[in-house]
Amino acid sequence: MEHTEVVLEVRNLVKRFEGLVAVDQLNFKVRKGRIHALIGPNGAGKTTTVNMITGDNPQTEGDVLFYGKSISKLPVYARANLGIGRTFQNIKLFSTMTVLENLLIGGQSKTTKSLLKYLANPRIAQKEEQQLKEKAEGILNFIGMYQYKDELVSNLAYGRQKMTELGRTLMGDPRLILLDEPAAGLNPSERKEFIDIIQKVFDQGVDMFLIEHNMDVVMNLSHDITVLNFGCKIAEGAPKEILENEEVISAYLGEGYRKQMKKEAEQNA
Amino acid sequence: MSGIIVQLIISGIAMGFIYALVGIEYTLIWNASGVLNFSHDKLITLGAYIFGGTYILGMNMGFIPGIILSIITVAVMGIIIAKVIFIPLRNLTMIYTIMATVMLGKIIVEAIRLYWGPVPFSVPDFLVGTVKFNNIVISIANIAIIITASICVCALQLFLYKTKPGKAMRCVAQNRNASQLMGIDVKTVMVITIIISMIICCLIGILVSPLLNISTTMSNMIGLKGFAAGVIGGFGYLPGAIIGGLVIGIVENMASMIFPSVYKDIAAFVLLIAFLLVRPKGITGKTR
Amino acid sequence: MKKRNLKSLMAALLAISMLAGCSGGGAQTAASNADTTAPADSGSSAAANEGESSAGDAGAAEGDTILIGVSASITGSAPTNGMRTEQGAQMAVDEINAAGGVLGKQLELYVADDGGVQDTGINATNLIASQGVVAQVGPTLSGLALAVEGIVSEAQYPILVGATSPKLVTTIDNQWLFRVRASDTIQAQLAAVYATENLGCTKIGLFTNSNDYGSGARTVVEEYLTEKGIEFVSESHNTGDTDMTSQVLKLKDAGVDCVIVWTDDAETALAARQFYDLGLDVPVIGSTSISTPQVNELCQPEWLDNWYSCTDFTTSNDSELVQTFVKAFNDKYGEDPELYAVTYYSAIYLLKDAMERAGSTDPSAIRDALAETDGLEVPIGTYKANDMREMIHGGTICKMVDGKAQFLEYVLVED
Amino acid sequence: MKISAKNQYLWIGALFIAFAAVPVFIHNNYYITILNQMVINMIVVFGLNFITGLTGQMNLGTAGIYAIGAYTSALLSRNLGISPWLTMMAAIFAGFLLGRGLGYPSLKMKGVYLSLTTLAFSEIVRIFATNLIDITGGTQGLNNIPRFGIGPFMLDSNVKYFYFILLIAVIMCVLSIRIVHSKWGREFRAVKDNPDAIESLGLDIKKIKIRAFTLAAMYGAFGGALYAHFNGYITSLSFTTDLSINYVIILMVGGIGNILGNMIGSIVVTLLPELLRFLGDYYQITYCTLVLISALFLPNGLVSLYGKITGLMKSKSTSEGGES
Repeated sequence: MEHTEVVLEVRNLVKRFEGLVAVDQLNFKVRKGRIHALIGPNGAGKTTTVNMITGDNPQTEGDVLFYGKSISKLPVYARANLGIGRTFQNIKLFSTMTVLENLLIGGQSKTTKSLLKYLANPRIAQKEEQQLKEKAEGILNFIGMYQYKDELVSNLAYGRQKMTELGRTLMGDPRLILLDEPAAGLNPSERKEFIDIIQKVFDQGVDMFLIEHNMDVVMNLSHDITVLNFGCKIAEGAPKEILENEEVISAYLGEGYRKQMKKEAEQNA
Repeated sequence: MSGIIVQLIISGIAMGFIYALVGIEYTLIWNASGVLNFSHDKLITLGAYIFGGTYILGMNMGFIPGIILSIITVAVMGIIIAKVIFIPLRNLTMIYTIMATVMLGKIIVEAIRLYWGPVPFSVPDFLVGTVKFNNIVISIANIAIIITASICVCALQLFLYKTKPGKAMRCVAQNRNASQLMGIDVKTVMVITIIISMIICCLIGILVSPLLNISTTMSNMIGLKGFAAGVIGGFGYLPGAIIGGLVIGIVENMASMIFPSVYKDIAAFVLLIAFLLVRPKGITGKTR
Repeated sequence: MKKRNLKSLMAALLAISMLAGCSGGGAQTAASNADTTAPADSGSSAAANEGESSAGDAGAAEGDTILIGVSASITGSAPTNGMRTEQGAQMAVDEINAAGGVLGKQLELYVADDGGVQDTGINATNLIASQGVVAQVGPTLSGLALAVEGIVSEAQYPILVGATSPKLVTTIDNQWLFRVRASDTIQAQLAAVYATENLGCTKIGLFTNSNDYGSGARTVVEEYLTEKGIEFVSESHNTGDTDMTSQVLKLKDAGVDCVIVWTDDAETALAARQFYDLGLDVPVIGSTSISTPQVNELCQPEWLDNWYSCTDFTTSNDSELVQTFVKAFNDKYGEDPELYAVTYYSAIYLLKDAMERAGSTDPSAIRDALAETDGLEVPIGTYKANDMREMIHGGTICKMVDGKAQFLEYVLVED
Repeated sequence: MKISAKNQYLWIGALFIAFAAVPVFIHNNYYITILNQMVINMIVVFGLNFITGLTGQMNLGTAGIYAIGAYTSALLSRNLGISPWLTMMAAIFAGFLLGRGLGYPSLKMKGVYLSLTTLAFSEIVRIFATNLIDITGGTQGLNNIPRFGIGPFMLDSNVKYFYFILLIAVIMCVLSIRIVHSKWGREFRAVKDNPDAIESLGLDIKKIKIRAFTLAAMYGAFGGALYAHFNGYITSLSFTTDLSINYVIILMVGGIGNILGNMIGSIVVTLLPELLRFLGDYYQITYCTLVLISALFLPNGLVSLYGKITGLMKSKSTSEGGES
């Protein structure tokens, strides 16, 4: 595994909440061309880690580097503008707007900033809006949501809403997407569709970092896995290695899981 | 000169306790229902009118029975106001809650004007007089306020931490939805909170009446400064309101030594903005 | 279910009011005029000339009544004033009507609430103007008087205001505006003269409200004292202040031997208590507030031991005119009259006098007659119009005895 | 339930035409003055709609902003003799600075802080306006504020002034509509809808809020300036918290976040107390009760009745019209 460039690196990341240590001295690297998963039991500090990377809830100590540059002092929107997109564990869409509008907002951070310029020259605005719309429609086609573009988000099924959120993230041309429990709440067919789309996006050259409970999804998608328990990293490596790791099994997967996986592996072999 | 400063600090503390009580009274409702009660100053006025206008001057009662009956009256009104205004409001966004409480306040004022008439009055011989230590003067009404405020805070803390309804109130303050899921009857808790808040309002109204007299506009300024006290002390944190109130009381009196006295009212508002800018969690650094 | 019904009922109610708002056409004018006129009169011809009032010939309603507008702060922050204004004016009208009216016609009031704020005040006066009144009394707040004076000069009928700001004569020269109370200039000067000459004070403390009333007086007193070379210290407070400790202490610390207090009712009572509590034990000359019964009610008598008052009016004035008025007012309303009641009571009599002298109810004739008023005796004093259409030129000095104003003397100020 | 964007503009246009027609039928100065007040209120509320309506941040400082606009224009034109055209621009600029300056501390935080800061700010402005008597005239006010003209055509009557500000209101309304429909309007609505998601999309939520607040302050200051020149007289008595609240009431009664609603709100709230005067002593309490009822039972304002009444709007009109 002679790996390419490091996309994201966290160094000695610590997060304390009023004396409680949620994440302790965490280190890992996300490499280009690899899907990296972060797993662990509930309360292990996974979402806390994502929030430190995005800046929603910055670290107490340590550093976050994106393509080698420290971003740990930057506000959330600046990190997003560098190319870090995310989805949320509980969907955070603009529920009073349509799917298309949600996507448009996702893309408009890169358009004209000056309101005055816009008011003075409506043509610029129209052109920009048109371009944005075309881009959004392209993405909607890509994720198979085109027919829903004028639906109100709140009228959509949960799976469609998750997809909309991913589409909105894609509008910002991210280089890395942080997926917080992408499969949670989806039924098996929706889950499969979602995994396919994620794979498709990855194939377009967007790196992925995901938190997931569903081990099928993790094993299907990821190339590297980091395991957290009580805020500490207990293991790291390829999916196979992780499955063998005693500590991971006792802390997270449980004996039954290993047996099942072995059986499956033998069958596949 | 130093005599003046001591007197100003003492007077500042005395006023500070009024702001503190106001701060506590609206913080309670805020915690329980997420409604910023903009009618609170009018509820204070209402308390004073019920006590002075109806029970003392209207029915010639003694002060103690008058106070007790006033408290009972506002408690009953509290149930009505809670059911009619606050419970329907709890799920609406802030603009509606603020506007509805503002309108409630205006309705109360108009009702007072129509029922008791527009002429201000006072309750004769109620908490009149002063206590003097050397040159330092403090009025008996102020002492009553300081004692009442202290009792209120202690009683509230005991209530909140030691009793079952109190614990429920704290839960609701933390997270209303979760409390509901845990089987706490949020509506009942809100009614209890509003009753307690109304009783405190009534007490404030009664106790400031010797200082400010009873009129429809008596509590406008203390109402606004009470908001500032709450924020400066740490929004939503009860003991913080006392500290916030005292800070405002003392700072505004000190400011009047330096700037023309007419600008002293600004002190509270400047402090409010300054705290939001520098230390939004307030002096105590705690929020609920 | 029940709630739903209520909801739709309320919605419908609002919808109706909205539609009323939207329709905008001429029908609405008629409807609302009819509505607004209804409670004030019974079958008057007031609405006769609706729609043309802005054209300038507002007055002279031909019929058997004469309509007079009243702008009073019935709601808002000074509701007492509004109530007294209405009572005083109404009493005068009742008396005049009982005695046969004016020029054989009955008087009638059209009362509009000015709310003590500018927009409502402007609307109130516009509304009055559109009713075809021959004259208007009020508003009392100087700010409102300044805001509406343009309206009456356009509508061309005389307005009699109890506002006292010097600005009403120094910054405008409105032929239609008459002032029926003594200017702050007169009253405040009286206070300053009394403090320095009668009480012989040498270092005077000034404690004034920052509103139009207090600040107007402050300017006058400061000018007078500077001119006479008498030392003074100025302190102010805002309307609605709840604590005056720092101002009182500053005055006390400066060693003043007399304080002139110029502020409104609530603040006067507060000042009286705090002066007493904090031991500021010097003679105090207060504005008219301190001699009013409602403020006396708010004070313990011992607070007012060394207080004087410069006022327009006191019930303790033993002139027959005043005592008759006091008794009549007491019989009618069960309370002693105070300043606003007497001001507008007198103002109505002034209008009656002017109409009788003019022999007509034409607004410009009334105005001319008003401007020629000379020596009309009314409870508030003697009306005599000067060039600036000010009617009162003196004031009463009272001393507070047992918490009640005691008439000392009436002083005429030459201006 | 909702009015489609196209229908909404038809109504807005119709309302403006109706406005323009009123003085043809009514010459009564009372109603003309109320019309002027309505249109000025409308302009202010178009602005307030950005921050409180679309962005969902409660601004209780409109009176302070309005006062600063009014005093800026009044003082510059009255004392320095500068043309009111320029001084009104100065008032708008003052509003701009104010929006930036005040927006920063208060919009850093969520929730009630903006309400409290703006309330405090408004009180501070009022206390200064009351006490800086040499400059502002205090409660005795500033009079002789000049009216102005367009070239040789003086706006010397209330009717002429009305047409002038109606024209301005139309311009402000068109600007509002354009902003609401632009990506900025979308951002404003997004902040109200789900503030947690904005930043992860690369948008600075603070900047969006400050922009909305600045727009509100500019409209508000402009309204204040128009008011000062309309009345020719201003006093610090006018700029109380009640005034700020009145604007929020207009916003709420009409329909939050909806431009047609703003217009209807201005009409109803300005006119209603006047229409209720026939109730005599009870008119204020009736008015307040009606507003309270509308807060409790008509949270989407009077515009939402349109949908309810017709009941036939099957259009899946999206929120494109700026409805929230």
